[in-house]
Amino acid sequence: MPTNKTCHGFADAVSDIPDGASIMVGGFGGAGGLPFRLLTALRDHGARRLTIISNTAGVSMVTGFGWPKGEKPIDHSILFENGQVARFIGTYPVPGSVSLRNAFQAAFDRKEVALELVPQGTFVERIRAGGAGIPAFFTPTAAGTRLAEGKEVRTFDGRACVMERALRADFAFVRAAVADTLGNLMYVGSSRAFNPAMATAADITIAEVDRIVPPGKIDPERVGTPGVYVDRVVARSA
Amino acid sequence: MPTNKTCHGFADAVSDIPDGASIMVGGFGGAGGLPFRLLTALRDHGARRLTIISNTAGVSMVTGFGWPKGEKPIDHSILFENGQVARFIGTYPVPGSVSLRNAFQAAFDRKEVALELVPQGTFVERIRAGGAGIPAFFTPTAAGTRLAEGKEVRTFDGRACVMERALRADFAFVRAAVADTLGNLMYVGSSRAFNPAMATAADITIAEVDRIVPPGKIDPERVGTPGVYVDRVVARSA
Amino acid sequence: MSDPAPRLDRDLIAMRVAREFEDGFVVNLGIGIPTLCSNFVPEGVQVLYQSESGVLNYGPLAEEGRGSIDLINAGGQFVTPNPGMALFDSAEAFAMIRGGHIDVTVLGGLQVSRAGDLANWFLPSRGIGNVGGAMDLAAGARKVIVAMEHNDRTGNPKVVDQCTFPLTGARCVDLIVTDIAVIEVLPDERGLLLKEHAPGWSFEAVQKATGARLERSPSLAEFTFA
Amino acid sequence: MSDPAPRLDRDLIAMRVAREFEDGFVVNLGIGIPTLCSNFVPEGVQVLYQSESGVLNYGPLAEEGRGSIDLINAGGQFVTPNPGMALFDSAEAFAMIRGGHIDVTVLGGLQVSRAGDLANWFLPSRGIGNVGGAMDLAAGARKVIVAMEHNDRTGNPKVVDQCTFPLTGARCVDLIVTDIAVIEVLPDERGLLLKEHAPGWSFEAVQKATGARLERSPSLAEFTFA
Repeated sequence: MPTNKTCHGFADAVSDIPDGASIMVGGFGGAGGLPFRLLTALRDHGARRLTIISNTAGVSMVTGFGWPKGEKPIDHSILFENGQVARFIGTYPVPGSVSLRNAFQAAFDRKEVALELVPQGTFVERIRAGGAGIPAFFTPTAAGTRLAEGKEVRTFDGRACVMERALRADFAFVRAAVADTLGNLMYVGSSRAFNPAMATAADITIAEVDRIVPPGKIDPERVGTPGVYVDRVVARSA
Repeated sequence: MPTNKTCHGFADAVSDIPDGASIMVGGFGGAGGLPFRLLTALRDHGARRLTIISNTAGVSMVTGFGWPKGEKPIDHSILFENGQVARFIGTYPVPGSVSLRNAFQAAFDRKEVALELVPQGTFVERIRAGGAGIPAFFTPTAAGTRLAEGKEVRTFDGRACVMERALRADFAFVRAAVADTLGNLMYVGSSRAFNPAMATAADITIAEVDRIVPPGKIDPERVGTPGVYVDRVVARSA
Repeated sequence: MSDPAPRLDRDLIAMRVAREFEDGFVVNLGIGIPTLCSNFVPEGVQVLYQSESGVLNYGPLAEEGRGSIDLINAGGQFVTPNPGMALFDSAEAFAMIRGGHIDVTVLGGLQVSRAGDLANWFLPSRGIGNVGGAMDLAAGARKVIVAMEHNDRTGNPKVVDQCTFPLTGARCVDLIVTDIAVIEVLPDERGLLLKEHAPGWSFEAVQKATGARLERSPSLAEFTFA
Repeated sequence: MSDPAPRLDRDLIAMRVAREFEDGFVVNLGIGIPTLCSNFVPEGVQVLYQSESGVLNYGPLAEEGRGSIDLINAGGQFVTPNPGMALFDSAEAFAMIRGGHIDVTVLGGLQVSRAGDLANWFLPSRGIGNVGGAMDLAAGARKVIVAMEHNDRTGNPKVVDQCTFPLTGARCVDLIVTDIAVIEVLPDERGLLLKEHAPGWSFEAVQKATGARLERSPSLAEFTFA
């Protein structure tokens, strides 16, 4: 792995993503922690039949979730609108309000996209496991529900638990405040969310940051994702 | 749980530990991250037939591991010397050099103490699982070795993996640099080690810190163990 | 079937729920009525709010236009820091939830069964559901309180013998607070205990509005809020 | 059996191992000969050292009396920070190791078998072993190099047909570097390939000192250090 991971421009950062790739997208769902410049570059790049793995399938463009009033949200919806997604794995695909429809819902209704719904804690634990060399684990979450159907269930200490498998992707898009050229990432506030776990669980991890600094400029105590997990860093300010 | 978790004095902090208790002890093995004032208080308290869960069984008193030259190391050995331990679960029970004997080895040779040896990564993952509501997981580590004997083995993606169970304790002794009165802990450097995982996996977690500050004095970005996991904090400076 | 007296509004449901909070409790509030609970925490009780978004001990909502995109709750609202706040990632947020470190979660409900099964994530008429953190909270929180209307818009009971909607969790609910009743779910499927009813209501009136058999608490009383 | 020429010392073993490091590699060094490798990293190659103690990209050992108890490697030695260092807890340290994020680990060995099994944690004569992170490194690192003497103190071969000591990992070793040989463990139990021998040694002399059948590399040569 090169010791300078800086990538010049978002188009470059995503240029080798092939049709059929699986891509994790970080963030909780709002503006904070969402690598939307990478999403935009991927839309422009045009790769198709993608599997998108993310908490939401893009609800903020119709709800404003986690975006400041007055700003125009951008989210995963741009990929669904553009017909690039074949499969979505996540926890919160549609807006909370039944009266609002997002681009995922429209694509789903047209049967363009398959959905794998996962409880949020199981979702992030599967991703962490994917990065941590744990092929499978048991969790009490979802036992006795339809999200456990077809899965092995075993009782531990009197409690039914579901066996869940690790989740990995070809690419991860993560968002942090600052990167150094070695790929160390510093996060701010609740914008950590799924980013640190996803950074560990992809073959190629690409980080969208506000700025890139030389090694030594991020306090070692504040590194949220050690550089070993990160392949490319690209700055919004570049 | 009270909102002020300050405990006045180390003797107080350990006074309710009964005979037969299981106790996790944080740190990697050296002076950094080791709650040796709590160990000393436990020695003075005198509870017996303890299960000690820790990376080492106390090697620094005979090797100087992780202690500055000129300082006199204190470690788990004081409990083994005092005949308080019936069982040890850990990864590195004895000094690396065959020619050195620690108190654990002496107690083991006298058949006073049983040993459960666990690979270090499996050890911390079992503890994390114990705090995270994961009853069991699979790991490739130790497959095909004697440390996997008697354990379920299953193949995932062509690789033999061992099923490991979560590990919890009645008490955890952890060491951090600073605590606030809500129990938030801030760590420094490699003194994190096993402390953050252990803090999550005990019924009662007791943190030994340099100083206790009011809420708001620790940068929220620097909280290594959120206060929800911590029951008591006790300061060396008190 | 006509009601013997008015039903409580959402604020009063939230107010009654908040009486269950004890000093130092770590609380996770779902979206909807549960969110309102934070407005009614009793005097002298300090509650630490936890959110799936990776925050422990956040404060009130930020004033309009003053929030930060980097500090949201699980509903996507901008919140403010409390002194002693802690930030962490989603893996840690759910380790906390699933690991039993949350004292109370308050969730909305579509149905709760006699055994304490909860259905709250999937409305069959929509065809797609959001599960979010609900299943983890239902499985992991020490105490699960469901705050909801007692009946749906067409009058059907939401406290039922068996849930007909897909479950969020089996045997997970401890307490149900509705606009007419406070019902304890007795452990080991020993049934539902009516503990409080709204002013002007009676055991019989609440039973009539309910889809499962209720036991009468020996200390059955009107809702208390303080 | 007498040696045809001197054996290499520990520094030279470490120097040969360090030639396997490529620019940007993340490397975890075990205790003993492996630790010495950091002294011999080739010019122009930047290696990032990872330690089970929760550090990535630490620098040289601290000068006597100037170390901090809060910055140690897995051997308990005080190290110094490099620019771009990262700190984390043990759960993360081993997620990194087990998850395949370490390019190379260099471990000591008691025995390595023809199939690449490694035994290095348990000396039966002692009765107690330290396992530490060895099993996780053996299972998780992308490339496992064993650096050891070719024969034990009584002359018994340490490269053997089958390990008689308890295993650290099965089929995990990629490369063996000893004081007389560099041996590649071919995948899928296709045997051991002698690639280099110490100056003055021959294929036959190394084979004689070895407890398993060796294949001769077509490009068999003397040790190269630069």
